[in-house]
Amino acid sequence: MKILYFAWLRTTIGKPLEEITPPETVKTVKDLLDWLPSLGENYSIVQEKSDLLRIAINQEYANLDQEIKQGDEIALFPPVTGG
Amino acid sequence: MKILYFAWLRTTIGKPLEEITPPETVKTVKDLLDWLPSLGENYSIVQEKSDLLRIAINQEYANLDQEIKQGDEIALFPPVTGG
Amino acid sequence: MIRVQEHDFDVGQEIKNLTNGNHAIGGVASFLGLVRDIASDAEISAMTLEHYPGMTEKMLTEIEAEANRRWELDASLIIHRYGRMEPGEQIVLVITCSKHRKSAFESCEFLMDFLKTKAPFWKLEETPEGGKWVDARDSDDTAASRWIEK
Amino acid sequence: MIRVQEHDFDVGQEIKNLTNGNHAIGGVASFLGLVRDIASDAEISAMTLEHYPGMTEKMLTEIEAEANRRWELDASLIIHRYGRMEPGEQIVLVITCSKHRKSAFESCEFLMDFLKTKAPFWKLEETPEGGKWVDARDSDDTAASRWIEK
Repeated sequence: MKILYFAWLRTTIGKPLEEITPPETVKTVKDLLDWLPSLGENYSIVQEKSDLLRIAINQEYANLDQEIKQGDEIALFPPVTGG
Repeated sequence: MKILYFAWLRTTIGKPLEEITPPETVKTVKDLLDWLPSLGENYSIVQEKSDLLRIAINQEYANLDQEIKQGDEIALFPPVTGG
Repeated sequence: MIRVQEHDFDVGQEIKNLTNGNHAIGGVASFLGLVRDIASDAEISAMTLEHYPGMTEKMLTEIEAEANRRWELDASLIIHRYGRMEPGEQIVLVITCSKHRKSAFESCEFLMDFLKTKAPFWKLEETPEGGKWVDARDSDDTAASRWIEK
Repeated sequence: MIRVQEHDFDVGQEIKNLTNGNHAIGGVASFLGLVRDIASDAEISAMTLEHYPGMTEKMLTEIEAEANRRWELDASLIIHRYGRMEPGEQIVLVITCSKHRKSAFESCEFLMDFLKTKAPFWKLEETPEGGKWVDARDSDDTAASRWIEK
């Protein structure tokens, strides 16, 4: 499963994207966010800044209870500030 | 007193502007509009189309009861349609 | 700034002139009016815009001053043409520059609404049946009325 | 039409391309966003716009389709740049063309409001204290919320 990070999530976690293989118990976006901090200290930001976290699955905005599956492109990023 | 006509008021009355000398009893815009038809048949349009008549005194919009005086520049025209 | 002119204008150049060097400007709203080839009930081959020289400039100056009183603008411009124009030609341009987009958008709409109801211009359309003076639209009065301060 | 690009654009030329030959268009509304040199609390020497390639195009396409569903538009265009830009540079351009000015204005504001809250762009400002990610503004959410269909 491919996961991408943008803006200060990218700089804090320290990479723009990676391949992850969460355990089978990770079924939803919320499960994924609970599991990510187990990958290392940098990842605790997804819990600390959960209010400012936006999620996309396959380039569409997603909710916490949305299901994720093998082959999905997941993206985590802060609220957008373009325009 | 100079009076200007625009759009279909100009084409109906047949001139873009003229000097007029209304009698002393003509004190307001309304008096002027009542008196104008005495100048000729073409001028009856200011009565017939009174709903569609806009008036300016010295290049500012004016009301029927506004006073007019010697040296004023009066203009009669239909509702504007620019832009 | 206001300009009443017979000749055409260059939208891109006008925006550049207005914003050039002012780095406080974050948003530029603009409206460009063009001659359409279809009126409510006839095909139009051209139109002639008559205006009231002197009063036109006076009204546009007043309208622009009012917009600058209501919104914090860094720059604004109104250009209105008169004379004969064919379909596709540019008639009017309003540009407003502000720190944020909300005031730029609002003041631009305000200027267009007031210009449509206050600036002394009259359109004579050339139709297959001959010249026809355009009637004022009630919707323009409605649009302008929403800006009346309560 | 939407374009996500690193290089600059020419507003006048884009308006011309969009309206060229279409004599049904009576009104062209546009919004141009520029880099300001002052943020809420610091002077800015430049900014870098990061984006999410793929999702950006997808979101802008969706937003534009939604505007065309809500308003009768003859043409529309969204251009958004990414990369490093200095104060005064052009960031974003939205143009909407319609028969009448009301739909042109409304759809242009709608596109900007939604782009501001949905398009995956993030601004990193270069300030005297170093790089600083710009916080999202509540006022942008408020602006976007007024378009929610009841």
